[in-house]
Amino acid sequence: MKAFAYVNAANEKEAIAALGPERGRMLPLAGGMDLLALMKDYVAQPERLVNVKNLDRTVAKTPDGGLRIGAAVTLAALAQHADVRRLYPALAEAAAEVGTPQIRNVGTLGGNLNQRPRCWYFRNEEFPCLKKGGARCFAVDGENQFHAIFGDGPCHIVHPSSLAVPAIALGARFRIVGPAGEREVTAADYYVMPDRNLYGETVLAPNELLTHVILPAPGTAKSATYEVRFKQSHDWPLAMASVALVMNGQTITSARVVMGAVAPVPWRAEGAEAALAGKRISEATATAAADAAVKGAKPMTQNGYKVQIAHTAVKRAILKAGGIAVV
Amino acid sequence: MADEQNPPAAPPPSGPARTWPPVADRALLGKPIRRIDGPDKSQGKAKYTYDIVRPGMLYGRLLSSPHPYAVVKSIDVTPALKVPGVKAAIALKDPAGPTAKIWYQGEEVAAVAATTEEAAEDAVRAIKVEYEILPALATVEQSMSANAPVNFPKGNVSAERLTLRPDKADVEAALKASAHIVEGTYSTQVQTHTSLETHGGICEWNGEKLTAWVSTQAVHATRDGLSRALQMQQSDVHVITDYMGGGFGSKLGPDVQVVIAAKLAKEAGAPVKLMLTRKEEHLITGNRPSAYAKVKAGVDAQGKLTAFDAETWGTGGAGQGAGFNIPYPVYAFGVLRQRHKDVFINAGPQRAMRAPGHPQACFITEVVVDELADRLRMDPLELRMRNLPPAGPDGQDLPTQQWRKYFPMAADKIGWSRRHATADTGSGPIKRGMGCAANRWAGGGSNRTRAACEILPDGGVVMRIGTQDIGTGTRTLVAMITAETMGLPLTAVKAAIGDSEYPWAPGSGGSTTVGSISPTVRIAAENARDALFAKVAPSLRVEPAALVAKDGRVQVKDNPAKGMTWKEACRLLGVQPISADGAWQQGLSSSGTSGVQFADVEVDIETGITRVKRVVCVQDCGMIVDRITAESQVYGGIIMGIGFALFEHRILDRNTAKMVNPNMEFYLLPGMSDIPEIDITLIDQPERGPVGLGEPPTISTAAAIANAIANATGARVRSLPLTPAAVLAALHEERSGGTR
Amino acid sequence: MTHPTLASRHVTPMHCSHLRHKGMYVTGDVTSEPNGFADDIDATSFWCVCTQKAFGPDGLPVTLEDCATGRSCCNHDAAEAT
Amino acid sequence: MAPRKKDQPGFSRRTFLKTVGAGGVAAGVLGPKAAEGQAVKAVGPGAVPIQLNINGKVHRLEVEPRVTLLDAVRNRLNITGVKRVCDRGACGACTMIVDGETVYACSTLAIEMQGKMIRTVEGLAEGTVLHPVQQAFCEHDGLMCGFCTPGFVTATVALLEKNSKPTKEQARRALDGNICRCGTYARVLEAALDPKASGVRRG
Repeated sequence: MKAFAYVNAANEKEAIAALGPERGRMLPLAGGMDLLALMKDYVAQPERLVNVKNLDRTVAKTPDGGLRIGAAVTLAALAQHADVRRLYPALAEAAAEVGTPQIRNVGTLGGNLNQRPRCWYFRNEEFPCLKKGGARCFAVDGENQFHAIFGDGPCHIVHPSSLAVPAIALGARFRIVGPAGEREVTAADYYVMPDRNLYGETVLAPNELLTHVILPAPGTAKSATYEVRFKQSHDWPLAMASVALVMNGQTITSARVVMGAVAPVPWRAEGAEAALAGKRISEATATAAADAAVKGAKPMTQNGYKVQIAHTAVKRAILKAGGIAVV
Repeated sequence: MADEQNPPAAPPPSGPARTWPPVADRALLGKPIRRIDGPDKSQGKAKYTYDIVRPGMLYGRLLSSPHPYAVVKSIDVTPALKVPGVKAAIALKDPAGPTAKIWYQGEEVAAVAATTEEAAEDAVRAIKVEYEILPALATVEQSMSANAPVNFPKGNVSAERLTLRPDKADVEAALKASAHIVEGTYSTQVQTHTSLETHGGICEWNGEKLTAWVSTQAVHATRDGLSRALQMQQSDVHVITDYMGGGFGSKLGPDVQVVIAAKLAKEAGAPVKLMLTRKEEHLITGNRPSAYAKVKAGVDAQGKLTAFDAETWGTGGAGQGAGFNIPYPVYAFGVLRQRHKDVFINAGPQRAMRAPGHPQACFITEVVVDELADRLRMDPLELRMRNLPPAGPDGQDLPTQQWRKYFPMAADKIGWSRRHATADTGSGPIKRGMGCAANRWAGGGSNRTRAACEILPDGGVVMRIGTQDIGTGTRTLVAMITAETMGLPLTAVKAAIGDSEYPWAPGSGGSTTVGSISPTVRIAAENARDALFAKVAPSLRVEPAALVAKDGRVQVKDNPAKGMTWKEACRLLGVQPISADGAWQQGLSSSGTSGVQFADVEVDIETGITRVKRVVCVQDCGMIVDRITAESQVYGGIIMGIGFALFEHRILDRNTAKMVNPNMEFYLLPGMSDIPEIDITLIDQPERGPVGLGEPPTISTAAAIANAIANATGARVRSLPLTPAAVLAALHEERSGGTR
Repeated sequence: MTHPTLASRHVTPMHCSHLRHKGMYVTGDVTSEPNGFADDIDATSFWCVCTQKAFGPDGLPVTLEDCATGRSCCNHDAAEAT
Repeated sequence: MAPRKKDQPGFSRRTFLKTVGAGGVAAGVLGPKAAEGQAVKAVGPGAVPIQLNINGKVHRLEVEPRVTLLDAVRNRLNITGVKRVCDRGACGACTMIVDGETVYACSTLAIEMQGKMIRTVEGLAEGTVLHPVQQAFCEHDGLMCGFCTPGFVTATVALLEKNSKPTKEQARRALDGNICRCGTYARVLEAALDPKASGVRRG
């Protein structure tokens, strides 16, 4: 990797001061699992890294009964945290499935939510793809078996964050700090399609930091995440789904259904949500919702199989949330 | 030991008849003996090539071509020399000469040596290279298409090679006469070796003499290669490979990078370590070629395989050797014909990879056999049993062809009687199924193998042999055989290997190491021991032939009380040790193995994901030397077979021929949670002597898994790897009219 | 069918003395080649001992057919030919 | 996980502290314009003196910020038990234990590891006595070529220090971050599940 200067930020202020407005020149470093690999492959060539691991890594209860989680919390800590597991199983389940034990030990919540795409064209220096300022997306007529089935391009990455999916399903808000102060955006609004930000995947400015994830009280919501992975040991999901089902007794009053690894952003399936409202959780309901979720999928030349897998992920996440045994 | 694969071609050299000790007398051989280098390896003390640091050593780095097909127009290394810490920078392509062309991505263009790896990396990136980029061929389809550019001097496709058995057989007629025909196209992917220790070495000059620490599976081949490539005397080259981190067929010489390290070391006047990056490893150090086959095969109504006709092709990248023979020679088809072509593409050339040609041929053949059984509505195991090669004249199967015995053993272990006749019709998306396949391998050894044994006056024993341990346990085997022969504990013996200054032994390839070194070490040890007996006999007033070495003593065979400890015996040597040589002789090893594997899988038909639950394996390997390391070989072969079956796939971008997954993240390798329960039965054939075992267990795993998937789902996948996409596509096809 | 085939990788004095394949470093001259049909398998990887790759000093592919009399870089060292 | 000290040992402030911008270190709540004028303490990109506590011994070395923990340990300190294989956090051959947790040393910067207790495979045995996990690997043949072994041993030690009686499933999951190409997984799992391996030793 290219040489860089290093800043060990003690707090948010120092971190923000050390970052700059120009994209890619100064980058925050959390667990480093994603960033250092990008740098070794010369896809990222920052002049300065700013360590943000010293920022808040606590999980605190909010007055309304939710949680406020520091972005520097590790994935392992998140997956094991008793409150997270109890209140937000969808998030804990997703965290437990990320990468490997070594990755979860250092990888952070913020790092996972902000990681760059795993698209093999993006991550390979030798392909000057759209996202790197090039003229075309190599996946279109290339090797797109793991690429998006929703979203219509022009860049066909799938968003790599497994935690963004439950974050949106659970109605999380992200606290962002920057030179101008702090702001909050919903998790759903945080991620943007390539037509809005081709060179990044979020609304975060280069000199801003995501510092906290704020989860509302779950109320009567049942949540679950189901991830479909080929290699069981260590692999990226072929598709995944997180659902949060607000219950009134046995009836779903409202639902959030979000799919991962299917589009450049975590993909909200509003059709599925509509299909669930007013229903009881059952195989039939889950299947109908899954049908609605993948309606409108536009697979590329080699990834048609992902439609079926996304369908399965949605169906099983719903059943899992309902406590119904899935395979 | 005269079997069909190892006839007594030459009379044995004169000398005492050589034998292994009777089974009942063996203290070590055939027992489960722990690897002697386990403690060093598990403590991180074992120094691999990658770990070696020499005084003043520099780090070398290649500049590899990013383009799969190009001409180098100019190279300017001077910017590299300006990077602080850089001591040498050399161009490796001559833009004005015949080597200006780049044939595949990753080909070496220039190289540097610097005081740190970081500086070396900065320096290679500072080198300026101008390329004329040419349209690369990325797939066999592209290369074979009529309007493809002709990128290779003799065309993109080799001449057709015809095999017809028996000669002048009428294959069409035999197919026509068959009761059932299976017709389909089958394929396997390109797999890379992915040795954990990348290729490379350290070169250190002392005047005109070169010492090279190389990660190789052939120290003598490496000496040959370095001396020829650098135009030196072989005697001036010293190759050392104390420990090495995997080769699987890809490390049979110094390779370009070690030659480059030697050149850099000369230029810089300091030792240079050049280890390939993981990406380079995937790109340039070889691979298992792909295989494609358009097959038409028949069977008669009684379940006799009648005919097998195949048009085949495959690619070994920019190199030849993508051949494989179908039908895989386990089952006897009446007539057979294969027409094969190698197809060239702009990708790294193939190299021998763990049973070259075999897993491909086995997969295609065993799947076809299963499909023929489906047509017949016959148990596929039954069809296999009916078509095994006929027994010999004595009514017995050859020791190298024991499938008739092994199939039922393995079937019993896996519970074949519980197998669904057709697809799993149970409720729920998880379908269970079983499949099987057979393997064979020759093994053998080199009669040129030599070893040298010393018995030291203090009782120490050193066995020197220029073999190398590539993870198979060779060091342990050398020590075991020596210790067994001397009647000593394993710890009393030093096994000195991995050095080109030791007596010649072959490269570790073709599963021949055990067949080469076991007889040789045994003979060297016996020669040394007998020389000691000759020294000791007078003081015991017996003939040397009356002595045995046992339990740490040298004693009279019929009167064990009469004797002395090993150390006392050695003290009689005075100050001069015994030195004895050993030369390979026939009769202590043989060749030819056979085995079968059964797989029990679960397929999730809603995701297409296959999980292998259990693999049962029955395998022979002649006389088992070390039961633990032998079993480990089988585990390893099966696990690599699981990788081949499900995960591993070198993926080239179809438009540029650049590899999109030259890493260990998207080049998927099985990990702990992907490993099934593995049940191994090793058949000991002590009368045959050792036979190599590295390759056979990896041959049939993918075929067994593919057949199990079809049994579980009723859908047939005819291509590897068996990805969710492939399984779902087959299921879809089955639902809409059938995969058969 | 060990190191795939004698027939397909038989190096003769007509061939370049710099031609290499794995079998040359692995098999001896007494042990026989195995059986029948499998001998024809053409899975042999050849390389040039001078370049240590599958392309010769002339920049062209190393093959059993090409690395023989007639090629510009072909070397016949009587002492080496076997 | 304890919060890290702000001033890590090893930074030679006199030599390497560069102050960018004006003003001192401001305290207090981050306001709209607070970041402006903030002091930024940057080190590098040249070599920086650092200290690493490895297996209980403090090593002083100078490395550029870009040097990973793995490369610092292997290339600067000649501690070579941990291997470089994938160099991208996908194979586990470089696994070390840092403050009790396994990490991929190839994907961790050395400069960030100051003040932490780093354990490598070399720190497990006591003199000539193998760590029980190492002993179990030898007994069960959980090693072949041995290149993945130090990483696997280290990952297994970390597992057993937290959970001395793992189930088969727990052991598998804990070792999913390591790749073995020779295919010793079955034996590694046997070793990890051997009651003797979980012994009594604690780092």
